[in-house]
Amino acid sequence: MSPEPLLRVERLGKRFGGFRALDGVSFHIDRGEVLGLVGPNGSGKTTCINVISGLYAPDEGNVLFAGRSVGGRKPHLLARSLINRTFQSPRPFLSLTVRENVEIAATYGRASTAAPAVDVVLERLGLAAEAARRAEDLNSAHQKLLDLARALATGPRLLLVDEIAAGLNPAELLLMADRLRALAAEGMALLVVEHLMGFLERVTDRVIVMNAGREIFDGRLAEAVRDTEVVRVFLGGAAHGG
Amino acid sequence: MRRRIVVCLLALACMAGARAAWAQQSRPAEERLGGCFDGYLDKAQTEQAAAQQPGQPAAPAEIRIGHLHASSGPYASISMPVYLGLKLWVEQMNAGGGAVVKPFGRKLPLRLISYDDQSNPGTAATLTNQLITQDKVDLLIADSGSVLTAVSVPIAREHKMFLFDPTGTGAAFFSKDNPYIALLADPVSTVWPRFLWEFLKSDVAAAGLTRVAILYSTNDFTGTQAASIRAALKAPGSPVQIVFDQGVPTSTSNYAVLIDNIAAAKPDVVLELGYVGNDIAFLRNLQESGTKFPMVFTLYPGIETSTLLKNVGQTGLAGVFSYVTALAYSYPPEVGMTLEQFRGSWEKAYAKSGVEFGWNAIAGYVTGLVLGQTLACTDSMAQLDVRKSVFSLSGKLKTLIGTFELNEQGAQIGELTPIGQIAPAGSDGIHFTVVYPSAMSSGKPIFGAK
Amino acid sequence: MRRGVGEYAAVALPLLAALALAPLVYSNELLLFNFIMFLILAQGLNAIYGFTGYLPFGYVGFFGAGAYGFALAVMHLDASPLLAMACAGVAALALGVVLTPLLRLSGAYFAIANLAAAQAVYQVISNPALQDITKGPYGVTLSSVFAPALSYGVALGILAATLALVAWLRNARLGLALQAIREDPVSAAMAGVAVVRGRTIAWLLSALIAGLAGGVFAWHISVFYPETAFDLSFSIFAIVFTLFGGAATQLGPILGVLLLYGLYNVIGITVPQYFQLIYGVLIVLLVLFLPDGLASLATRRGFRVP
Amino acid sequence: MLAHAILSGLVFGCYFTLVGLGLNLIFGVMRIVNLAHGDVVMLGAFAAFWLFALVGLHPLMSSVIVLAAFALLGLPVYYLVVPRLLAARDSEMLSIILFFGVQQIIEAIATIAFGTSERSIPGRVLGRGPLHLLGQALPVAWVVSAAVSLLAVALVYLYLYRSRVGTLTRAVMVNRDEALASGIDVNRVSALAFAIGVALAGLAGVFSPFMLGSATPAMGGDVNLAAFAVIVIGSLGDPRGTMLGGLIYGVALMLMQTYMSAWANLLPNLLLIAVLLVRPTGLLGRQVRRA
Repeated sequence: MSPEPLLRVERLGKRFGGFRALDGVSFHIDRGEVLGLVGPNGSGKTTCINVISGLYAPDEGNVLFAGRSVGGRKPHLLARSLINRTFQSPRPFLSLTVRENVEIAATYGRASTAAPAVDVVLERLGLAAEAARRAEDLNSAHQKLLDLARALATGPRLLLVDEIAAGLNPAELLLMADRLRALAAEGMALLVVEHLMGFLERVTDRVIVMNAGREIFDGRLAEAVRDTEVVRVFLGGAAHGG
Repeated sequence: MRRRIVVCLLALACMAGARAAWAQQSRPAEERLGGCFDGYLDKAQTEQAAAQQPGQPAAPAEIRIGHLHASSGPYASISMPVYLGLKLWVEQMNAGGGAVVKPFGRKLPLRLISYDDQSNPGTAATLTNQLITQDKVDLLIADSGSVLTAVSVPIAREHKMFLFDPTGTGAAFFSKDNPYIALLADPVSTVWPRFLWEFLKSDVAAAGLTRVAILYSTNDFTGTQAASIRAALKAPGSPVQIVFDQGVPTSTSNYAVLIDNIAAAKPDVVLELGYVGNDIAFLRNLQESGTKFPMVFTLYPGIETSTLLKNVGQTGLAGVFSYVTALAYSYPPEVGMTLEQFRGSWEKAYAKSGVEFGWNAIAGYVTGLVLGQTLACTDSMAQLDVRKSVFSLSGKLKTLIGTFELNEQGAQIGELTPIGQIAPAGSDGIHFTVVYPSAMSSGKPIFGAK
Repeated sequence: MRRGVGEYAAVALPLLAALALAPLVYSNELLLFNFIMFLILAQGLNAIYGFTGYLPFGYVGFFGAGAYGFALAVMHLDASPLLAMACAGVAALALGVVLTPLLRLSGAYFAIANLAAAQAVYQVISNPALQDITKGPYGVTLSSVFAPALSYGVALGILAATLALVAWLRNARLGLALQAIREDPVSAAMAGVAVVRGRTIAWLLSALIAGLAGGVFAWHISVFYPETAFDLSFSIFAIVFTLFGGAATQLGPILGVLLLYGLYNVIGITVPQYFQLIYGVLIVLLVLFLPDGLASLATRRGFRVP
Repeated sequence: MLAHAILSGLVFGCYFTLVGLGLNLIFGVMRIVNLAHGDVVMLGAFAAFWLFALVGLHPLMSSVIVLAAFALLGLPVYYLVVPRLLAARDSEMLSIILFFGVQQIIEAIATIAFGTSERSIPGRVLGRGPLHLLGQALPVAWVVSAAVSLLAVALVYLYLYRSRVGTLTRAVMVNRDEALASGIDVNRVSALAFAIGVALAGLAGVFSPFMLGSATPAMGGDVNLAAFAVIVIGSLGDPRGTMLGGLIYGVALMLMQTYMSAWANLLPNLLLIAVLLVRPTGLLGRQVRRA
C-alpha cells in the first residue's frame, strides 16, 4: 500500500437549508480498490458522490485526490483530472448517436494518454453494434452501459458508480460485475453505491455503511451484516418507511 | 439539396413575378406652366379638355392604387378607418365609371390593392416594395401613423415613387431633398397645435389661467406635438408657465396616480396628449377620481369623437377642450361629399364592421379625393408629374376638412383644426363650441367646467 | 471538419449564389433582403437555441441593439457604414456580455427574463430623456448613408459568415459539446465539457450575429423608429422559422425561412384579409405535428441532415 | 402623493394578481407558457362589453357567466392541444411558440368579429363617484375590481389547499412524473387547471375596461408582459407568490409613475430580471437545484 491513498475524504459536510445531508464523512480508497457504499435511502450516499464529482461544493471538510485538494472544483475539471462517475438513472445525450456520446467525453474529458480510444470503449462494453444509433433509441440497460462508456472514455483513475445494477436482468448483472472487477484489476479505483447486496458481494468485500449523513461502519461486507448498528439502521430504516 | 433550394427560390420568384400584369405606362414629363387646378375643376371639363388633345397614349385598363393597412396590432385602430374611408371613395368612383385620368383623356376604373402589414414595420417595408416593384402601382399610399409610414418613405424615394402619406405626421419625413412625399390629411405635428398654443397664450392667459401641465405619451405623434407646444409656451414674453411636464409610455392605461400628481402641481390647464386609448383612460380616470381642473385639453375627443363618446360618455366629455375637426365643423366642400353625406355612406357600408366613424375615416376619404384630383390634373403618370399635380392643388382644393395646403417639403400646413369645447347635447350626445380662433368661433370658453 | 466544408459547399453556396443573383430577375429586392435577414437571424438563433437549448425570446434585443449601434455611430461619430456595422456588432456583444448572468436561468425563466431584458433595452432607447442621444421615440433617419445595393451585399456577406459558423458548429467538436450541454448539462460536465464557457461562447456568437443583422437592417431601411427595431415579431419569426426547419442543423433553419417566410409573404399578398388567421393556424399545426422540425423527418429515418 | 401612489398601487396590484393568476396556474401544473393569456383576457373584456351593450348585463353578473363559459371553452382547447404538446421533447419551450399561434388566431378572429375600435363599459356601472379610502380618493370601479380579484385569489387558494382535486393538483405541480407514477389522473387534473386558468383570464378581462381604460383586439401583448412580470416576481406556480408579485408590481409601477413617469414601464422588467437573478425561482419559490 502506498502511503497516500488515491482518494481521501476528510470530514466531509454538506447542508441543504437546515438539512445535513453529509455530516463529517471520512474514508479513503486505494488504487485498484473497490469500495462499496451502502445505506438506507436519504443516508447521503448519492450526495457523497455528487460532492466528490464536483456537482456540489462541500460545506465542510475536504476531498484529496492523489494528495491534492480537489474539493469544490468544477466537475468538468475533475473529469479532466481523472475522476468520473455514472448516474443512478443514466443521462446520455439523447439526440446524439452512441458514438457521438462517447466521442464528446473522449475529446473533452481525455485526461491522460492512457485513455482508451472510442472504439475500444465501445467494443469493451459491447456497444460497438449500436454505435450509429441515437441514444434515445437504446433500451435502459444499454443506456446504462453508454453512461459507463462515457465515463470510461475520459480514462479515469477513480470511478464513482451510482446504483448501476438496478434494473438489470441476472445475466446483465453478472456481466456488469465482471466488467467492474476487470476495471479494478487494471488499477482503477471504484466507489460503488449499491442497494443490491448480491451484486456488491461480487465486486468488493470492503464497504462503508452510511446513515443520516454519517458513516457508521467501515470494514468487510461480511462483518457489516453482523454489526448491530448497521442491522438496526437497516431495520429501523425499513420501519420508518424508507 | 442544391436543386431543392433553387426550385424553392424559382417558385417564389414566379409567384411574385406573375403578378406583374402590365408595365407602367409613362412618358417623359413634359413641362407645363402652372397647375391645371384652377378653383374647382369640373370633371366633364377635364374630360372635354383632355379629349381634344391629339396623339394620346394608349390607356391602360385600370389605374392601380397601392396601399397598406393594419388589420391587427397596435396601429389597427387608427389604420382601419383610413383604409375603409379610402375604399369607400374607390368604390364610389368605380360605381360612377372610374376616375378621370387626364393623360388618357377619359375615365378609367380604379383598382385598390391594399395589403395588410399587421402593424409590423418590417412587413410594411416589404409590402411597399411589393406594390412598387411587382404590382407596379400607379399611385402609392402609405399606411397610417408615423411608425408604419416611416419605412415606406425611403423605399418610395429610392424607386422614385411619389408617396401619398395620409396621416404619417413625423416631421422628419419632409425634407427639401425628397420630392417624393406629401402629407394629405393631418397637419404636420409641428404646426398642428398652433391654434392651441395661441389660445393658451391669449384668451386662456387673459382669463387668469397661466399654469399649464403637459402630460404626453412618448411616441412620435404626441411627443412632437408636446415639444412644439412646450417651445411655444416657453418663448420669451409668454404669459404661460409650465408647472408639470411629463411623458408616459404609450402603453399607459391607467392615469389615477398621474392625475393625483398633476393635481399636486396645481395647474390651471391640463393638456393630455395621447393616442385614443390613452385619452379614453385619462378621461375616465379623471371623471372617476373626482379631481377638477379649470381647463382640460385632450386630442381625441375631436378626432375620434364617437369612439370617445362611447367609451368616456357624455358627462366625462362635457367641458373638455379638443381640436375641432371636420367632424364638428363643417367646411363647404368644393370636391367630394359633405360630412353628412360621407357619414351616411359610411354608416351604410360599414355599420357592422366594428370600425367607428371618425376623423381617420374622413382622412381616408380625403386621401381618395386628393388622389382623384391629382389624376384629373396630372400631365402624365410619371411620378414627378404626379407630384406637380398634387402640389398644384395646394391652397385650392377645398374638401370637407378645409383647404388642402402643402409647404414646399410636402408637409400639410392647411387643414388646421380650431380649438373647441365640448358641451352636452340631447340625452347622450355632445357638440363642440368653437372657441378659437375668433374668426371661426361660435361661443365663449367656459373655464372651470372640468 | 472536412465534412463541414463539404456541407457548406452543398448547402450554403447555392443559397448564397441564388440570393446574389435574385435581384437581377426579381425586383422586390427588399423582400429578398428580408429573406437574407431572417436567414441570418434564424441561424443566429440556431447557434444558441439549437446548440444549447436556451430559447432567447428576447432575441430581438440584440437585433435592436445592433440597429441602434449602427445608427448612433452614423449620427454621432459620422462613421462610415462599415465602421458603423462594426459598432452594431460591438453593441450587441456588449449587451450579450451584460446579459450573460441570465444563462444561470433555465427553461421558461430564461425565455421570460430574456424577453424582459429586450423590453428594458427598448424602453431605455425609446425614452424621451435620451432624445439627444438616441432620438428617443422620434426615430432615426440615416439617409446620408442609404445604399441599398451595398447593404444588400453586406447582408449577404454576413449570411455567408453565419452559415459558415453554423456549418462549423455542426461539425466541430465545439458544436458537439454544445449539443451535449443542451441534452444534459450535468452529464456534459462529467464528459469534461466546460459547460459555462461553452454556453457563453454560443450566447455571445448568437448575440453578435443578431447585432450584425440589426445593423445591416438599419442601414438598409434607413428610416425607423424604436418600435421597428425592437419589434417582438423578429424574435418570434426567427424562433418559428428555426423550429419549423429543425434546430441544430445548417439546413433546417434555411428551409424554415424559405418555406415559412415565403408562405408568409404569399399569404400576405394574396389573401391579406386572413393573413394573421392562416399564419396562426399554421404555427399551431407545426408545433403539434412537427415539433422537431422538418429535419426530424430525415433524422428519424436515420439520415444525417447537414 | 406618496400615500396615493402606494394605495393605488395596492389596489391595482390586486387586479394584476388576478391577471397573472390563470397564467400561473397553467404554468405551475403543466409547465407550459400560455402566451395567448392576454388574448383570453381580451376575449373576456369583449364578452363583458357585448353582454353590457346588448342586454345591459351588469359586469358582476357577466363575470359569473364568463367564468363558466370560459372554463367550458378551455376544456376542448386543452384536449385539442395540450396532451399532444406535453408529449413533445421540449414542451416548455414549444408551448411559447404554440400559444403564439393560438394568440394570432384569437386576435385575427376578434378583429374580424369586433373590429378595431376601442370598447369599454362606463365606470359608473360599478358605482358612482370616487371612494375615499384612508384619506385618498380612488375610483369605485378600481376598488370593486380589486375586491373581485381578492375573492378569486381566495377561491383559488381554497381550491388548491382545501379540496381533494386541489391536493392532487399541487402534487402534479411538485412533480408530474411522481404524480403519474402514484396513480393520479394527471390528465384530468391538468385539464381542470387549464380550464380554471382560462376562466380566470376571462374574469380578469371582464374588469379590464375599468382598470385599463378600454379594450381592443390588440391589447393582449401588453397584458402578457404585465402578467409575466407579476408571476415571475412572485414565483411561477404558487398563487400566494402571484399575490405578492401583483402587489409589488402595482406599487412599483405607481411609484415610478409618480416620480419618473417616462420610465414607468422599465421598472417591472428590471424588477423581473433582478428577482430572477437573485432568486431564480421567484420570491416565494422553493430553492431547487435545477442541474
